[in-house]
Amino acid sequence: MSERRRVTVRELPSYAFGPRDPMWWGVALLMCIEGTTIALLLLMYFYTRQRVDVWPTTAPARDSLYAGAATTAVLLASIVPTHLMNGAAYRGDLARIRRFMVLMTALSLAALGTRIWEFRALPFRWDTDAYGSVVWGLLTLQTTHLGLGVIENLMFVVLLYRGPVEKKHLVDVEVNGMYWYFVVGGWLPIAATIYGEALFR
Amino acid sequence: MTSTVATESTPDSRSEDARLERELTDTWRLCRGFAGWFCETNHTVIARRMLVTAFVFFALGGVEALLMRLELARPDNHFIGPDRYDQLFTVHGSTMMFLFAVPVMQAMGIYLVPLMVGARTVAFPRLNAYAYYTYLIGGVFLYVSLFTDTGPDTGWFSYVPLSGPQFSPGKRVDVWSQVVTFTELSALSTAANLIVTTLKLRAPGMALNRMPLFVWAELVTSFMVIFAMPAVMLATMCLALDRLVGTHFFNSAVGGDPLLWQHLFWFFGHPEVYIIFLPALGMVSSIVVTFSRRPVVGYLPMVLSLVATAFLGFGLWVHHMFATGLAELGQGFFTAASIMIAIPSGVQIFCWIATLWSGRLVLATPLWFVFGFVAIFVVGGLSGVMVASVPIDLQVHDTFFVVAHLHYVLIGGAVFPLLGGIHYWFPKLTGRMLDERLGKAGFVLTFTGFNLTFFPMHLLGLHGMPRRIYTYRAATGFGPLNLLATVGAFVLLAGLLVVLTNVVRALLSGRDAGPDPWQSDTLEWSVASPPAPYVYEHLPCVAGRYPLWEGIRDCVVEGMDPRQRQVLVTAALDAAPDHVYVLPGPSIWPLLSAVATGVTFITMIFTPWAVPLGLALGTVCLVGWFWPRPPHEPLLAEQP
Amino acid sequence: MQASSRAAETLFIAATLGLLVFGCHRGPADAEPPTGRVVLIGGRLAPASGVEDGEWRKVAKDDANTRFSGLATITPGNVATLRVAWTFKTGIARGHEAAPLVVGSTMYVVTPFPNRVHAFDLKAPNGTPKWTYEAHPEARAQGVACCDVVNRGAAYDDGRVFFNTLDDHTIALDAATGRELWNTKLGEVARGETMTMAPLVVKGRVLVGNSGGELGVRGWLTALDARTGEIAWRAYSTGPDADVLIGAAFKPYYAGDRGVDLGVHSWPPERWKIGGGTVWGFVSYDPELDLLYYGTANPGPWNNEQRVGDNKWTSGIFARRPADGSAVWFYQWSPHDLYDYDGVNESVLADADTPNGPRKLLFHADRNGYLYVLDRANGQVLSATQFGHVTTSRGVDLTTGRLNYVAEKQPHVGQTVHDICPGSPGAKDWQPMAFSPKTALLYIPHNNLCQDEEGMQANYIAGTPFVGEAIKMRPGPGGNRGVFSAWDPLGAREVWHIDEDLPVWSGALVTGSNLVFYGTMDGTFKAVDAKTGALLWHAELDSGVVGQPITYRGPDGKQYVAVFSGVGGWAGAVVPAKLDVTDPTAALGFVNAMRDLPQRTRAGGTLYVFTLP
Amino acid sequence: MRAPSLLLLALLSAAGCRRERRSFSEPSPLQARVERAEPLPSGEPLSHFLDNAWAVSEGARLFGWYNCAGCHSLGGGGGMGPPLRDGAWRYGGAPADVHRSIVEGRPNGMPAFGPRIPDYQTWQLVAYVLSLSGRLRLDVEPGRPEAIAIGKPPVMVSKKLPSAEPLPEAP
Repeated sequence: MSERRRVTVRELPSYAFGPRDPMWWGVALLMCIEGTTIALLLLMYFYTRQRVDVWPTTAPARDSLYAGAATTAVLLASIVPTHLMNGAAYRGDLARIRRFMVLMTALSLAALGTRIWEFRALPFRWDTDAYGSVVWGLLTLQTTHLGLGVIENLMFVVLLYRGPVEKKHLVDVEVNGMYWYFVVGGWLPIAATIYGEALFR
Repeated sequence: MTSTVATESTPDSRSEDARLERELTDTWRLCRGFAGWFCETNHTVIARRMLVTAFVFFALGGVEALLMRLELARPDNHFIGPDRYDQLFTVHGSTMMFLFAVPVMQAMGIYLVPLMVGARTVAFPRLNAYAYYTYLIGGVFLYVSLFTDTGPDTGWFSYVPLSGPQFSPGKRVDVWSQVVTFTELSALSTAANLIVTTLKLRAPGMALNRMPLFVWAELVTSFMVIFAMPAVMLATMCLALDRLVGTHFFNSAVGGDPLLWQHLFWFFGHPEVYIIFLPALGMVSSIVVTFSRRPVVGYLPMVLSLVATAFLGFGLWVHHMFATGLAELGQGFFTAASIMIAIPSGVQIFCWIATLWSGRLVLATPLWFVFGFVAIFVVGGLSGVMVASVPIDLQVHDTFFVVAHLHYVLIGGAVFPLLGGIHYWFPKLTGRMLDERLGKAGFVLTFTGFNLTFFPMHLLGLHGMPRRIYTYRAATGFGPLNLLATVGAFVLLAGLLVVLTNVVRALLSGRDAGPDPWQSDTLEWSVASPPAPYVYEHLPCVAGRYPLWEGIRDCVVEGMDPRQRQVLVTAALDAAPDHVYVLPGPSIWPLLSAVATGVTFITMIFTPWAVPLGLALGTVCLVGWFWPRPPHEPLLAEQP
Repeated sequence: MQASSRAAETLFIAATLGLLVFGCHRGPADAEPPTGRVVLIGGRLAPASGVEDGEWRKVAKDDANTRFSGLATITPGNVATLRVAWTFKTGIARGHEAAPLVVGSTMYVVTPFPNRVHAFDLKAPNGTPKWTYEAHPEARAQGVACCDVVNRGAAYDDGRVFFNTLDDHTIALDAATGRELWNTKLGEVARGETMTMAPLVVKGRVLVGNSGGELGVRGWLTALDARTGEIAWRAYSTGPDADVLIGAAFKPYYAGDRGVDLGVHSWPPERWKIGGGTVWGFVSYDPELDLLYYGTANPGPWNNEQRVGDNKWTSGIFARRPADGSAVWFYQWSPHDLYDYDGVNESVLADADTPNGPRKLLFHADRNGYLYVLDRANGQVLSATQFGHVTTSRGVDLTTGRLNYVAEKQPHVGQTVHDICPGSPGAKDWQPMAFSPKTALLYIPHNNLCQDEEGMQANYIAGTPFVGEAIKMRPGPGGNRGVFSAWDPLGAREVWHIDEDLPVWSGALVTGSNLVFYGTMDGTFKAVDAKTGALLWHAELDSGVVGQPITYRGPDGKQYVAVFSGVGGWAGAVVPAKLDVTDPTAALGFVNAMRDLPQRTRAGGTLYVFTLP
Repeated sequence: MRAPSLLLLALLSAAGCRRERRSFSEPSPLQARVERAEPLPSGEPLSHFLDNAWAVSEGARLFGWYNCAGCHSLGGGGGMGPPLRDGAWRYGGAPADVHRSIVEGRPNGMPAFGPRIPDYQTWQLVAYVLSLSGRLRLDVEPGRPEAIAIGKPPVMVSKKLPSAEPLPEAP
């Protein structure tokens, strides 16, 4: 062996937030995939729309609008604890992380509840016509995202209280927060499309 | 950054290295025993399994093709019959596209990308294993259904309404749509894995502009997968819903549109061609550089061409739909885009020619396959320009001309480079050398057989022979050319058998290869053949595009703990060391999760109860997969 | 208001005109036909025939089809106390669409399949049965009746009761004893023919027609000798002129209806033989002009692409001589009918004094959504005004007489056309309207239905349906499926209307005291003010009402109102036939619009007779 | 890994294999027997139609083609004829009863189609008619048609194929 250049990494940290973290990239790519799916399904909505004379064929009833507004409100509200939780994660403040994670989980469960209300309030079924299919499709897709988020949140609640909480879990908490932003962000265009259409018809 | 770059003299570090090797071997040890077989997450092992699986499916697809050729060998032939023939061509197409071409290219990526960028493994080894098992389950499911007469029979793109609930009764198309969903899930997971591996696990110093072209190709391909595959997953989901719960996405009678299926399918389907083709271009670049013994001419144009192809690839799906009666303006736009894609392809071809021209050629078998690729691909490209023109497309749509064209593009554009790549990387994969004489004989036979099989199809198509017919009348005059094609198919088979013989012989008694038999330029040739589970004893750091030609061994990373499965995370652009990350070890959960996915998807065909079942299984798997197990890493200070 | 001098009547009409200009609920402003129409402002209307006798001898009361009775004992003032006098259960739980007849002191009713005839002695208390006649029709006829196994009533003439059975027999009974006098078989159940219409007797001829336009039946009107039951003549609605009884006397008003053998040439080869044009509506008769008027039903199959051409003489109206059946004129409401717009709806005959002199008019509310005013002497269309929501056509060209179809709404095989309004049952189906000469208004029970429709290949198999359209009906704009409206035919204006949730599938009745009676499918029988539409009285019956109300003076001098309850017919079949509401295309698509009906009413069959206490 | 998953999938799919067999225009081996309208013995030959998705979908096509849909409606909801998707059978809901109804006709207006329809098509029709009320296995039932009609009945009346009791005749 002769002369070697050496890159020493002994003192590097064992975790990092944001785009420095591979898991952040993984979830970002998942968001790309799911975001593309939402975008395509919305395109399907508008594609189908321009082929049908009367649209919506069965307008979502007033109840649907209330339910949709409730879901939107709950989801938007859940952004606040998520944001605060991320802040606590950067500082490594476990107590605050726990508190906000519980709050956020409660809100996500509430959103799941209003979502069930939404489904029940729809005055048409998925097999009524193409409009019904695409609206149910959009809602179901978002419910899948929502459900995945709820399961993750619940897992984190258990982990945070049961321990052992490792330092790298701070990053996982942050990435989970980012996914939750996506759940909320993905819902907004869907809500605007489904209910806005009925509202401003 | 806390890392320091220093040049210092090293004392005798032999014993130090031995201890390091011992500890690394211990930490990265492969699982043992029967159970260990199911837990393994090492990327070389998974990639090898994926390669073998893909080639098994290639062989099965080939057998189906031969059966079809036998059926068509002479007019009024009835030895397979319409029902089986429909299943054969559908399963053949689906196998080749979904179970062979995409997975095999990704397997090469999974195997080579970490090696090439100087990483110990991929970013998410468990996800990698999960992707493999999902793919395997999907593929096996397709073949079980074929052998039980439940094979899909509506063509590999399963146009509605033919594939819809009314005209495709039973479960055949459901099988198809679920198989596609399986393989897309696998492809998406692998693509995400490859992207993160490429962007975050590169050796220090390997900035983006120093990445090997093959890595670039896999990176671009993976991004295409991320944005293209959701379309087909959505499409097959909608098809499944239409068939199983009576939605109306594609039912024109109540507002749906069958053309929507074609839009969604080809929005994936056309990029799919490039998803198959771009990694092949990466392989060609690797081979051309190595056997020209010089840096590639036009690295930047090459990279830009890859990226441009990816973007353009999304803009021409409609040229598969010229016969559906679209607006004139749209036709013009997509014709222009289709012709434009010839530009980046042309740039790459000229760069290779320039590299070869100015290099010192070593005429090894891999290079022969590259020459074959160029010849065939040019023919395929020319017929592609022909069908990009609407009037010609309308004339030859759904004829054997299209069959000829797509096989020239796909076999010429992907299989020949792949075979070249296999010949090139075989020493790295196995530690053995392939026989050059057999290799060249294999090339000559496959090249001849391929052209004998598919060139006559151009003429058949121009004479009006439609695709997807199980027989034809003698009076059509299609007989002689079809017979020629069938003979050619057997010559092609002979060629592939020679390649297989070569592989088997090499595995049994091949010459020992050593780390770098070809005197190549990229990092994978700096490690043992086949690589150890931990791949690199010392992680490398690089200072140029051709590290092995530029003296890689002069720079190493130090300070990694060999007693943990540590990987070095670097910055996405300039690959500066950022942090050290501990990967989870082997686990049974990827397999269990894949089985849960499989059970859910397959049960879904038969009952909607699969949804709650899948939810329950999925939750269990998620918890099992991510639940932290000792030994724990540094704990957060304030614990309950 | 009561009948008085001519001056008062004129005054009232002027008042009504004023009312509609200023006070109508829903002016048909979008209904302006593109070409000018003849509006007989200031005209005076009188029914073409009829003198009040307190009886109800014909299903429509008179040959002019007015359903107007001059009886005025029950008034808007006392109608609120109307009570059930007696009821009679037929024991048949199918659609009861018939009108009872009252001749002297006897009431005659004919039931749906199995087509029993009951005679009630009105002098005895509470409708004591006098005799009952069992027709014993073939059971298999039920399977080819397109729209429930209904019968729309009997006819009386000269001591005889005439009626049709579902299995194509016309039967004459002795009115006093119920003895069968003759029984003539007129059609073949095996070919899909049935008979549901109420006969009309004119000058010793019993006029009957067949049903089965949904089964590729060739339609006809047949005249039978009232004494012997022998066929005097038969006029087909399709085929060569000799079959259609078109001869030298035939002078249609519009050029498009003139020519040789149009009943053959306006069809694809041989298609006229299975081309429909059945005759199952009400026949009118004008004794002064000596002309019969009746509509022909839809051409078959419904799928219009399988019968290129005008498909004469379907979906139109014939004027014929009762003596030999020879056609005098013809007008086609819906040439090359696209939507099962049968032309069979009744024609009300009335005369008008106009500034240009007296006109002999004919009012017809067609399924295609237009209310036509024709000159009944020559078949000229004087006006055609939308009375319901119409998307399938844009008015009638009064120079050629042709309906202007909307091309985008034309059904094609394998393609769904949305928002076809009115739907196949039309803006108004068979349910007959009434005309009061006192108010000069038509009282129209009608539908507000739209549909989505997809064409499919129809195959002809004798005795099975020959339709070729898949249909899903929906409520029209507003969500109400039915309307009851008062219409001024001369002003071509709606005067008032009542939105009904369900299609108004019963007939209408108007009396000399300006009361209008009609029933709804959920079983409510209503009396409204003829001038304002205000609801004055209603009764809940045991089943939905699809029958034709009548009124008569009993032997005791009191005024009675009688009507059948018994939901059914095309619109109501979902209840008695227990059709499956989860299949929107059931009952040719009608079920999709009537999913709630089984919850709203139940099957039954009861004759209700009401009177004041 | 491959062996157990193969086994699992083979098991799953083996159940479906017979249901997918398609015979493009073949005469039925049962033809001679049932042209005399004898009730079929239950068992294997019947399942050739009732357990075969292709046969059921052929039945759906024939249901429109032979004008069954004209009376019983495209979705089997009824119209001129009684509904077929409500699980109530006037003349018995066993396959042989339905077959007899088609071949011989029934007194209240069901024509006799025996002379018009080849026997194997009659059995395909029987299979489709039974599927309308959800009496066939889910995996052989036809999906929704490419039309404005709807496909599956909302209720599963009975999964098995008993010889359903004839209902008392309507008065």
